[in-house]
Amino acid sequence: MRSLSQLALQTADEIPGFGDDPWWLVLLKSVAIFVLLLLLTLFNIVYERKAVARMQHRVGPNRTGPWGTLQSLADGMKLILKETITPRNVDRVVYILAPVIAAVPAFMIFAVIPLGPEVSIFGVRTPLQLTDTPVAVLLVLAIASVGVYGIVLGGWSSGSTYPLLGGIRSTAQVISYEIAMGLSWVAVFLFAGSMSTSQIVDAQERIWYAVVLLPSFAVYLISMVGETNRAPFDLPEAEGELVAGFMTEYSSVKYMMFFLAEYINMVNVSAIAVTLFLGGWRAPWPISAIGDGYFNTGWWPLLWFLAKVILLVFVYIWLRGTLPRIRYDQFMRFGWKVLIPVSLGWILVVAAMRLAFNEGLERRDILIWGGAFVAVMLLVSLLVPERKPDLRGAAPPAEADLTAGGHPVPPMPGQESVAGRVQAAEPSAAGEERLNA
Amino acid sequence: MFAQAVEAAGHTGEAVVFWSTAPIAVLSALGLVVARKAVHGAMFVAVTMICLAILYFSLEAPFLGVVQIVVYTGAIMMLFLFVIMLIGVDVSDSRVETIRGQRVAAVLAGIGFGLLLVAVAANALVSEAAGMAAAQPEGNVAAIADRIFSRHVWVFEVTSALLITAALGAMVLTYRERLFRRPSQRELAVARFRRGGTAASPLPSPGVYARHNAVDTPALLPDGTPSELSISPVLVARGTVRPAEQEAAQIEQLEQQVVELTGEPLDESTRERP
Amino acid sequence: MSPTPYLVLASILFTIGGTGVLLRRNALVAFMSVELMLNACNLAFVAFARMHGDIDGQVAAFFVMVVAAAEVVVGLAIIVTIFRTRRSASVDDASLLKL
Amino acid sequence: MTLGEIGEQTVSTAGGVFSAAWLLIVFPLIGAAALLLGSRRLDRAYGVLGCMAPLASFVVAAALFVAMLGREPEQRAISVPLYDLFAVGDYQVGVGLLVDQLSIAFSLLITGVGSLIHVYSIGYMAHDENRQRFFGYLNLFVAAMLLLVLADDYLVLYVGWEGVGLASYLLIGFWQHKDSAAVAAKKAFVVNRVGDFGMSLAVMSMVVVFGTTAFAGVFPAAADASEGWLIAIGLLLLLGACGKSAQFPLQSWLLDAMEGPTPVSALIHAATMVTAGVYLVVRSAAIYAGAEPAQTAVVVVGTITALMGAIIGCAKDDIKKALAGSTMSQIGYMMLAAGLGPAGYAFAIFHLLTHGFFKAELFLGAGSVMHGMNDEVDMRRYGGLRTVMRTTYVTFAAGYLAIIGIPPFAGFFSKDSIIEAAFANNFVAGLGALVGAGITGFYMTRVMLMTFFGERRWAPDAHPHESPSVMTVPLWILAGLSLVGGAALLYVGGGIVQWLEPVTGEEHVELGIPVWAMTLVILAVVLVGVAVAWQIFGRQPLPVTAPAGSPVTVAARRDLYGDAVNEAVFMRPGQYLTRSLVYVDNRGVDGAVVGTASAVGQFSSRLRRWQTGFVRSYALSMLAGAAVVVIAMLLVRLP
Repeated sequence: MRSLSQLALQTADEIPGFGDDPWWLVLLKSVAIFVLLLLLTLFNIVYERKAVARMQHRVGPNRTGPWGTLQSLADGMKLILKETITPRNVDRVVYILAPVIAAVPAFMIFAVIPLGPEVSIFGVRTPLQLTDTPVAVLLVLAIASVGVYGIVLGGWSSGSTYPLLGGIRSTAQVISYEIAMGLSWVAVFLFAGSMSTSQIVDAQERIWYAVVLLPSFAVYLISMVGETNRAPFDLPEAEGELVAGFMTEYSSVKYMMFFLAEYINMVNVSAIAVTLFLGGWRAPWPISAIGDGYFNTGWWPLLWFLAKVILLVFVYIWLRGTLPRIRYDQFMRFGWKVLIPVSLGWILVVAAMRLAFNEGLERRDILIWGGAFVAVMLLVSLLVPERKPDLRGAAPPAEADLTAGGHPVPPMPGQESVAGRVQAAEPSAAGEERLNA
Repeated sequence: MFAQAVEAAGHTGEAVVFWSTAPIAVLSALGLVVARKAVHGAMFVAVTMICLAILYFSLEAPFLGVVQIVVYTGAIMMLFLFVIMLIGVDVSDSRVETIRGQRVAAVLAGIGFGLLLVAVAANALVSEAAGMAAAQPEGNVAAIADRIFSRHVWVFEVTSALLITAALGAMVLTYRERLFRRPSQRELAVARFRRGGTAASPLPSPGVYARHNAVDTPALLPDGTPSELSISPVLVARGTVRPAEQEAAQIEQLEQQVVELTGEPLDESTRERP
Repeated sequence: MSPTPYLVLASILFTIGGTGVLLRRNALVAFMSVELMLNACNLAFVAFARMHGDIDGQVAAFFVMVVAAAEVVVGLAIIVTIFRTRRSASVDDASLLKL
Repeated sequence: MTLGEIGEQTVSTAGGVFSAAWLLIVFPLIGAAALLLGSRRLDRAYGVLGCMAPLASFVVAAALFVAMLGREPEQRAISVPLYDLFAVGDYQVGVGLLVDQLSIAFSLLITGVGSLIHVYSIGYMAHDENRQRFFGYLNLFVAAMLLLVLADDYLVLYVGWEGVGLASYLLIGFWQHKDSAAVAAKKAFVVNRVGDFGMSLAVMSMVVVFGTTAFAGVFPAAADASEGWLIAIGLLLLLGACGKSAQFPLQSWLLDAMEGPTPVSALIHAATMVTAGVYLVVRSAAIYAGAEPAQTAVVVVGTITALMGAIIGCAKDDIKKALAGSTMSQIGYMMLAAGLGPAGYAFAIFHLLTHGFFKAELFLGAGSVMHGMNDEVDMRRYGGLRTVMRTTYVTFAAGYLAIIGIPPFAGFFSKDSIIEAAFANNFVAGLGALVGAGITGFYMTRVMLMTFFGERRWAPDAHPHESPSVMTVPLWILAGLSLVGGAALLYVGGGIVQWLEPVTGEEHVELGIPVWAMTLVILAVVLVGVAVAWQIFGRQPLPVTAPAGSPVTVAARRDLYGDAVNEAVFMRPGQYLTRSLVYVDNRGVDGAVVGTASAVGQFSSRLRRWQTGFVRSYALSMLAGAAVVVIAMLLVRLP
């Protein structure tokens, strides 16, 4: 007897070692992942509050449980028990569906994350991973893109201005940063020669991709923060501008599910970062050398994996405690005009390197030729004369009244708009009138 | 024996998947046609597409299945939602048909055409599926990549050119020329402080009376007059501002009700007189 | 499993999409119906691919997706532009080109 | 290798320096391209750039001439094939050059005199802001003219023929801001079209009759062709020649063409282009040999024009128009001579060359006078200039003596020869030529006296002065040529008659009286003309405004009613014709067309109802169409 999802996949080509689990093991793994994620969420909330408090020279929660560790549990209980408020002009079905859509995919992503190598569970040898496919990483992308629907629909169905704005922002944000994210993965695919998570982890046995593909890793780190709507990119729920963004009209359990989704997504993208760039469940270097890789076998890797994930979560907290929120247009500009072009250029370089390796070029030769190319480009750039605008004798641009007698027309070349200059000096004439009124 | 069992299991599995997803796909497709709101329609389409993705998996095309979700559900439908939200959330279609006879003709033509197609598809002499095993010995992804980058590489390049052209076209279409230079944040800040007065601080928030979310109600100043500054000028222009006096009157009414019910006069110190 | 059910499903979806185009005045909904039709075609492609044991069907579906993406980008831009100038997203309102 | 025969000699292929003959045309072409297409910055070097091309061509022509001298007289015709233009069936056109005695003489004249005029123009056009364009046009003209005379095929010749027409048009209208110049250019263009029409018909006829337009093919075949065709072709060629050379009845444009800058008048409308007609007739000697009536027509046209031009020249107060009349007259002489057949061809060319010298000299002198007199052209405003413009006076006088035919100046030899040949051939023609010579003496003396002698009738703001040396040096050279050119051409190395003999053939006709007696008669007639002029214009002061004059004078002032005749004979009937055609077009043709169109329109406005403008209706029809396709496919598949 096989589970339904595996039935769907069974005719497709498979990753060796997967798809042979007995049904009870699949069930066991699923439940374990679910519990793990819930626990991680509880932990992360306290972790974040404590860490941010330390950064701000406070103590943080310290009443509930030993050192306040049960604070998040108490908060969760409180949220569940709170009154459910449903505003009058919401789109009821979508309003209720949205948090579910947000939360469910968040749990699904962990299905393809390898938590460890093969272990023995009740006498059955099985990898510490629910399932894997040749397109596992793309599957992650697919599931994540479904999760966004929760945010967008939640924003729309609330029937209110701020949530809608939050929803729109989130749409644009996710679409934009998904591109950079996907591009940062391409380099990994090129090196690993696979899109299966377990095989990518295997391919990092010698060296982590975070080292080899540092630019990709950097792009991924940035875009993963954008993907999860976390500070400094938490624009869909920017408190200062949109109250609470798409969550403004939500309360009680539904609010909690959004909250849950956000924290699980944080863990998800961190886990992906660990899998794709930080060697997955492999022990970091000095430890991995001990005992001929003893710490890379058995249940040990689970420890390394969780440690790495929690480290990345700390990066999230750190960013939140350090950086102010970025302005929306700056955020979009950064994504489209910096991250994506950089990723594209870097993929070109990676592809060229891969090709060179495949063609059998020596690493030394590549370095020499690459260095020579860069040096030549630098020298050539010295030859190009620096162009300085010659301002001497240049007539000041003629001023033109753009709105004279009706429709505004754009200034001709060489003209400068009077209104534009006034605008620059007095940015908001209308606002001022409003103030004087 | 074992192979046959696997085969049979595969078939039943596929049939289960098909017969559980296909009705959902059809129903949500119908949902698109009948949905009143465009957002609902978009959601229905997204469901259909996810169903199709699952069917692709069972048709031994996992790459296409994932791409279906990423591209259609994740990008294209998201773009649709984005545009729907941009150009009017409340736009729900009126159901009155304006073209005479269009609805009847369309339904008739649709049913007729559909029956025809189904008849063709059902009666076509279709052989048993050959399966993809022979076509993708090194896996689905490798097979597709091999085909795209060898036999169809020209098509691939052309479609990439098409994509770039489309992106440029969309930018050109939606581009709005800026008549004036946009004031920078710094200039705005400088101008605000130079103007002096209360402008340096943020504008006051709208009035909140714990009765509704009330961006449309002006805040009351200590002397009881409503503050125009607390209301977005957009709302003023639309004429959807709730007058402050009315609020104040209602509050007084409430107070009186409270006094009548409880029989105790309100504590003067807690009262905010308008 | 025989490809016939898939083909029938594709036919039904295609027809529903076509009817949607005919019935709905909202340009966006009509557009989504077109996407539905494209998807139905893709399903047929993939089903045929497995029927013949040839990957070309999947490649064709892949290209259809790419072209659909390009089409959506331009189409939505046009809808947005029309909406900006005419405050309407109804396809019936764009009937001024006739004499 | 022989390529056929032209005239009485065989043609050999190019070799040595001759294979570079195409450089002759290419140099001015490059110059024109550089000046016309190049940037305005070239304007600084306009003189050098403009003069380099014709000078280079002159060097090439001189080299070719020297090389030709080194060959046997029967071996001097050299064909320089360049490339095959096109081939349609049996009809082939190759672009090639024919370098023989005739074309080399022309080339030397064009490039030599052309160079001098280019140099002169440096000074004359120094203050014109469009001088770069001017020199570009001049170079273009030189290139086209050289192509005309060097072509070895009537079709290629026609290209040059149209090219010089274009250059002439552009240069006449060079000062297009002046209405008169624009109109004159247009007139020259239109009148030339009439001539060109004849020319093109002639070329087409050749294709029909001979199957080729190459000289090497046409000339040998002409001997065997039917006389009717030859007469037709000869007359058509004559029509072309009349247009280009301003011969009766297509003479009217030349007088107006004086609106162009004076160097243009000197180069194009005196020395070179207007003689193209003469060249054409001489070159087509083989055709005229078999077409007696056509030859007679040439003589008639030449005689009439010689007299008409002379009479018109007598009445004009505009110095350039007087000289233009003279040009008409002198070209009439050439045509007359060319019409005499082999007996006159060499003399026609001889006179053409000497005329090129002294008429260029006269025009340039006139230009020099105008240059000193604020562009005043009215001779009644001149007078007494011989003291202030000595160089111009002396050189002009040389040209004057040459044109009226005083020995030993150039015109004496050439004109004498023509008149003698004319008398020997036909008494009437001879008499006309003789009378013409007398009138020439009259009007040239008039020009001379009115300009350089008598009291000063200058305009108040006129300050005549001598021109700069860049203008006077060409004047001196041309004056020298006017002095010695005739004798040199006639006697040095056997003379031009012998030189041209292989091309034109030779025929000696005996005059009834001794040659010296004829010469004396001619001289006497000329001197009578001079004396009459002296009597009228030298003895008494001239009124500044022209007197009314006799009917003959009035007629002459009006170009002998050439324009009126043109209008009555050609323009009015033409107008009636076009009007009736317009009527037919409007009512008949358009009626049918419009009727059809409106029928279609009505039909389509019915069809238009299908066009609702609703996308969804269209989509519905598309779905219906798709259904039809499915049904059709089902039906086809059914057994």
